[in-house]
Amino acid sequence: MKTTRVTARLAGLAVGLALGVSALAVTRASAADTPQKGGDLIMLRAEQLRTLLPSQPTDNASIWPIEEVFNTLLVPKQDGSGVAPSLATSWEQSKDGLDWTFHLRHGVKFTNGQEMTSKDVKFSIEETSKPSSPFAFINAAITKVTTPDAYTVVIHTAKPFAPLPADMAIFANSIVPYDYAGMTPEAFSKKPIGTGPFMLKSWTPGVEATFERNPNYWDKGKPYLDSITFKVVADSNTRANEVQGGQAQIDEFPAFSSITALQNSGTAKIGTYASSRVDFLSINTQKKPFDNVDVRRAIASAVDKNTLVKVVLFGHGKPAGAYMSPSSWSHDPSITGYPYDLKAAKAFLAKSPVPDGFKATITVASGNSDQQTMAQIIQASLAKLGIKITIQTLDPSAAYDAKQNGNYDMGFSYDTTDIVDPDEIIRFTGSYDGGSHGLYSFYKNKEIDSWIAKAATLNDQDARQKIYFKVEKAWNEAQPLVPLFYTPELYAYASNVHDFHPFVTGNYNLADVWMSK
Amino acid sequence: MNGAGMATRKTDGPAGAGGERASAGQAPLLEIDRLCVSAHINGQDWRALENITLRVDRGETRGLVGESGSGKSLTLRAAMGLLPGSLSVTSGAIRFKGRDLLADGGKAMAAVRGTGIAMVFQEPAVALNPVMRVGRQITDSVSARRGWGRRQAREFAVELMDQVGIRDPKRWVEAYPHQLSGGMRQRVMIASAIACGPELIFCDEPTTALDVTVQSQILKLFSKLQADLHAGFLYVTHDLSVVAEFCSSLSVMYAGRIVEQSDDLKAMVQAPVHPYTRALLGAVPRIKGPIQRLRGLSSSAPPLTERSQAPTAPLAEVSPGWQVAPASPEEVELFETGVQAWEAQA
Amino acid sequence: MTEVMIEKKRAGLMSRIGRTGRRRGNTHLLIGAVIVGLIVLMAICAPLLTRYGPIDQDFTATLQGPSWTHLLGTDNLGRDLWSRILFGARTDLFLATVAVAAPLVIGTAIGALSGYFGGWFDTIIMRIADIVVAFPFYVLVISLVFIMGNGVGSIFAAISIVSWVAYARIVRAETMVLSSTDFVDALKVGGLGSGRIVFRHLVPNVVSQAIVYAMSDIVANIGVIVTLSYFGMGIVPPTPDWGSMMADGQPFFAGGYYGLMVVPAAAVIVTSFGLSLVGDGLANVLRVKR
Amino acid sequence: MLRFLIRRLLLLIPVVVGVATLTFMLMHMTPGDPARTYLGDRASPQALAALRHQWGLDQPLWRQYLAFMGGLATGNLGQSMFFHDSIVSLLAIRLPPTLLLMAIATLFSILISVPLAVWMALSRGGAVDTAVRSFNSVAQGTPLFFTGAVLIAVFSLKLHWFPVAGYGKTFGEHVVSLILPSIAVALVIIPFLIRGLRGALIDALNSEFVNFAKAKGLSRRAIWTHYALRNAAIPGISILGIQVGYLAGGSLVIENVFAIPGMGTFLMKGILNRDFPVVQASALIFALLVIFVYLLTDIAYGLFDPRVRVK
Repeated sequence: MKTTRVTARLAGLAVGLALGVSALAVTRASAADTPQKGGDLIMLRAEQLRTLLPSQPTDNASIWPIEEVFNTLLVPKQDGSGVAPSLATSWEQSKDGLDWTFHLRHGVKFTNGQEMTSKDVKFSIEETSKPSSPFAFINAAITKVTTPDAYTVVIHTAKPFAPLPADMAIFANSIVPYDYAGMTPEAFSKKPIGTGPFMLKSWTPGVEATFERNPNYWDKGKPYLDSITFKVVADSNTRANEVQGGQAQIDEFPAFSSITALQNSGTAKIGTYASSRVDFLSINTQKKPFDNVDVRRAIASAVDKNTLVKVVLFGHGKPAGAYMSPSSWSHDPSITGYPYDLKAAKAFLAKSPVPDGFKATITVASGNSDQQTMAQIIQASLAKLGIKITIQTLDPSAAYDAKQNGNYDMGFSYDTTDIVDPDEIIRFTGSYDGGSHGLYSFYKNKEIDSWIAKAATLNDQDARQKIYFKVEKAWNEAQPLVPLFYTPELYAYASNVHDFHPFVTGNYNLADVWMSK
Repeated sequence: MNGAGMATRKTDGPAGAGGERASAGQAPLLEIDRLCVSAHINGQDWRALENITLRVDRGETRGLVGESGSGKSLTLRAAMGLLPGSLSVTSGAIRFKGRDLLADGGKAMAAVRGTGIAMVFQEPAVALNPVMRVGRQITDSVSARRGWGRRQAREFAVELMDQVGIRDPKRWVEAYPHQLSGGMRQRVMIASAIACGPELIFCDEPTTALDVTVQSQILKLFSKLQADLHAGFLYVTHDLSVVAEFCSSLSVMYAGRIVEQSDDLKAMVQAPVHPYTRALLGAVPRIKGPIQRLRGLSSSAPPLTERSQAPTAPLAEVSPGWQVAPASPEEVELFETGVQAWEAQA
Repeated sequence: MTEVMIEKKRAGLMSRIGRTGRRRGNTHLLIGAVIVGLIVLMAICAPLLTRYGPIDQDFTATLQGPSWTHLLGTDNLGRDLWSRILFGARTDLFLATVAVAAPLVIGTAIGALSGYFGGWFDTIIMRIADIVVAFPFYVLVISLVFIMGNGVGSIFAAISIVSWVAYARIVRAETMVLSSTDFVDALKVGGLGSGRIVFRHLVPNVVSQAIVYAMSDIVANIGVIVTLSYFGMGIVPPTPDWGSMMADGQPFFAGGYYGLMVVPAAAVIVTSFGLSLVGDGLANVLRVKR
Repeated sequence: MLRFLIRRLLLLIPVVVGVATLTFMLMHMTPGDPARTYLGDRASPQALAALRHQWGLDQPLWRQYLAFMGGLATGNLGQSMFFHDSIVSLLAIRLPPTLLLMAIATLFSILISVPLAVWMALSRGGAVDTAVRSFNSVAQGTPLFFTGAVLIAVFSLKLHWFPVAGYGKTFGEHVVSLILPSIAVALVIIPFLIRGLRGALIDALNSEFVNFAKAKGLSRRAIWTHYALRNAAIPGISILGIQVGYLAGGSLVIENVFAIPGMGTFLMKGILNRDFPVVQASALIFALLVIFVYLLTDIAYGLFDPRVRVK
């Protein structure tokens, strides 16, 4: 999910069925070890937990703890290929495709003892659909939610809407007690009542938050851990040291440079997991000369993606071609983007209105050493084309503001998905009015926008895939964004942590995690 | 107040200007014997004091005069072991009641300070600890030595302050040095010096920093103490009128040496032998007696680093207790003609 | 007041016999001057001392340790650390020194005037000084970085806005001491205008203390530049500067690549060592209490 | 004494108003919209508008300023945008670590500087004197986060004497976790303090009143404690005051490196998130901290130096 991070997080290789990926071992405890109960897991992160009200946050630092306190009707499969039952045991779509019916699990209790029924589900979905909630767009297709009986919920959509089940697995549609069990949303966000594996024990804003095991969690026997604590540690060195020193178990955000040291430290291990993340060099197509496609193609041909992977990611990544991540079925493997070829770049530039180059800036977030490094590499190679780049460093929120309002030339951005269905990202990254104006490229293409809208209405995945491939080819031609590389989710964790497998959408599922003594 | 009789010690000899010479058998109160001090500047040793020899007996007040830079203050500081880091005693002895203070690495010196020898400094403004109440500064040494409590020490301080002429001492005993006038500060210092009942008191130009009226009051105080304590005084000054009024014997110093000294001040003043002494005494305006042309000295002593390092002849005995350094022709010419040269300019 | 003058006279008196302090002060000045001189020299003829440009990237040789081809090794972009230190010296020393000049001049002037005139002028100046000192430096710097864009300009402005206060305070104290002496009264009686008195007579007497402080201020400025780079508000890449080299190297420290941070840190330490020796030596020569 | 205190507190008001106004102005001038930063790209315009209204950002600037200053006067520092908590309760969490850090660092500085300065004054020009002086020059130039990184690498990772970072739960853990950061911070203060104390001690030892004390036959120990140290304390206190004042601002780096939830990181987060109430409150707290330290210094100055007290 797009976040403002002080230091950018670039993870290793994505496990993608279609790509036959390189041999980065996925470390996993041998199946023979049986999970043991007990243990307090401490997780380090760069950003602080802001709120525990599911309909409020947009930042990962708040989303992931919410996913441990609440449940959703469905959950994404671990490899991102679809959704699985959670609070809803089964679901089906009506013949005319306009109604989705969900059958709820029986005997699920909230932490205040109240039983979870369809009334709570209706309230939760309607709460997130309110315009004031930042994730209202996810439920935009929903017209009405009805509760025929205590354990059945029917969701009506204006047009057939294939991604609905995936949307029911998103944290924003977590199930909260009806009317927040009588509390105000503000109070509820500080003392949440959910059905999830953990309950809030103590929370020092901006410092740390501790969640203890929910004794009567509906998935009997889980969670194994006694408690989990999320601690804020801004400095990446300090996080690496704490995990190495045994003071914490998981570093959510290890710097690439510390990977080799952590791996041979003996006390910590590096886990790489499938991720939907794709990093781009956004180009502001509104401004001259970037409105010209040849200029953009010249820039794309002058970006040496292999060097970026080697120098910035220390090899933990793969150069990007298509806009969609290999972890999604909408990824078109045949697209490989513009190869690094300065002669071709010069040729493109010759055809453009500025054949002998021009001046431009790359906007970078301060404190983000990876962005600084990439900017300097691109600066050096563009200089060979006569394109003189100055690096403009702004603090994260100012850099973000500049990209939002389009007063920048080029900048770095990335995007991850929150649902397994590609619809969310494609609309967000590709279409003009998808929230980030085509990931800040302000690239308008009516044709692409219409394809995206049409694909959302089809039920057949192959048909949708054909359309998405057409969309990606169009983007590749126009290059409003230069895709840089695909990176896996990367975590450093202590060797006594087992079965820690974050999903493609980022959910931790700490209910399955256990610690050996 | 037990044993506080210090202030009015019994004297074992008649007080008097001339002072009675100690009999040969008993060691003198203070005997400085051929004391040499040198300064280490930029890697070289320069002689600051050369063969200083003088004696002070109980009840005697010896004046030590000379221009600034003649080494008179230095002699006092050497005798008290207060030489700054760059200066050191190279030879000679300082015997207090027969015991050489330099011999055993400063232990004797430490034992003697305060109870044996006391010292009053020139500038009361900087010689008192600015952050300590005056009462406490007067008695901190003696009360530590005699294990007195705060209250007892305070009473003794008030008594001493009264004795040195500070009006309403109760009001000032808790005051800080900067709250007192120059004269009062000097009296505090004197009170502090005599607190431990010393037998010998060094005075390093104690009145120079004060204005004339206060100066005479302090001198009266010294005379009173001289009578009461029957202590020996070594009084450094460049003010010859003070010498005349207060001292019984005199030593004259020039360029780090004693050029002339006598146990009988009057005799020496009437007929000084050494040309420098004559020039020095001649430079004093007489109020009484016939009007004489003022005689001045053209040049003061050369700075330390320009003095010749050749050893000078020892003092010769003019008469018992009266020694004079033989003056070289150049010195005679310098001190005699110096006067004409000055007149010619005027 | 007279106490101080007597103390000086007495010190004068004793000093005729010479104090050891002055000679040792010179050796401090000498060693310091040699170190700083050497660094300045290396910075000036940097191109002669190295084959590589400070921003030449070589991706075949990233994160190498010290070797004959790269004396101090290379950074994550394969740039030669030895050349970046040399050219970095130019940026940092120039900025740190220039960023002392303005506050020294402004601070001394304000300090002298407020020390001499006192009254409401002095109170206002001192209240402004309180606000400037109390104000968290980083809020100021970050805002300046936005208004003027980051890089040398905003750093220079930020440092100048804050550090004139120290000079003003030092000079004000010394001026107040002097302006109550007969020496200043004599000037007034002599009919001189207050402007001439302050700037022609008072300032030369009090400026030595400020100059000595300036030495340690240069050291402090280098520290500020380094810290600003740590928070990403320092010199604009790719211009080499010790601060950003250290900030870029910091994430690699836990990764075992110590050189990236240790090399620039050593450069900063050695330069500060030289500068503070010069400061000490200067203090002795100018006979100023540090 | 009371009159002196009241006068100083009254002088406080213009400074507080000055700092508050300056922070308000600077924060509102810098680009970056807190609502957008908080809600991210996905937020709909209505969501942004709702949040801006909730935070009162849609009001004209001068009214926001009046509201802020009004709140200041009544002690209501408002709500943090990002932490969903009242500033006062947040400060209750964030202020103690910084105060404790400053206290321990000041204690370390005194415990290390005084004996060293005495030893150096005694053995003037000797090996110890030169060694510590060169150490001072080096320590003064060493950047804080480099010292921090080295201290962690040696004492936490290799020797396991101290936790790598963090602040712990109980008071005991607080103190233990603050020892390394305090040493790092103390290393900035010590050079200045030692140089000041050493100079003052040497001046005192060469002074006339120490000569007079020796002449009175006072013991060496009495001379050192009541004459030399008492007088050297005066410049010592003013140097300590100034350095601890800088420390208040400088704790930012160390809190970041050692992950201490103090005012430094709180202010920095506030700035990065454009959380105006947090920035304005923290800036004020820092200002008050610095002024409080200067006030303490002046009071201590008065205690030690009677000449000042009388004024």
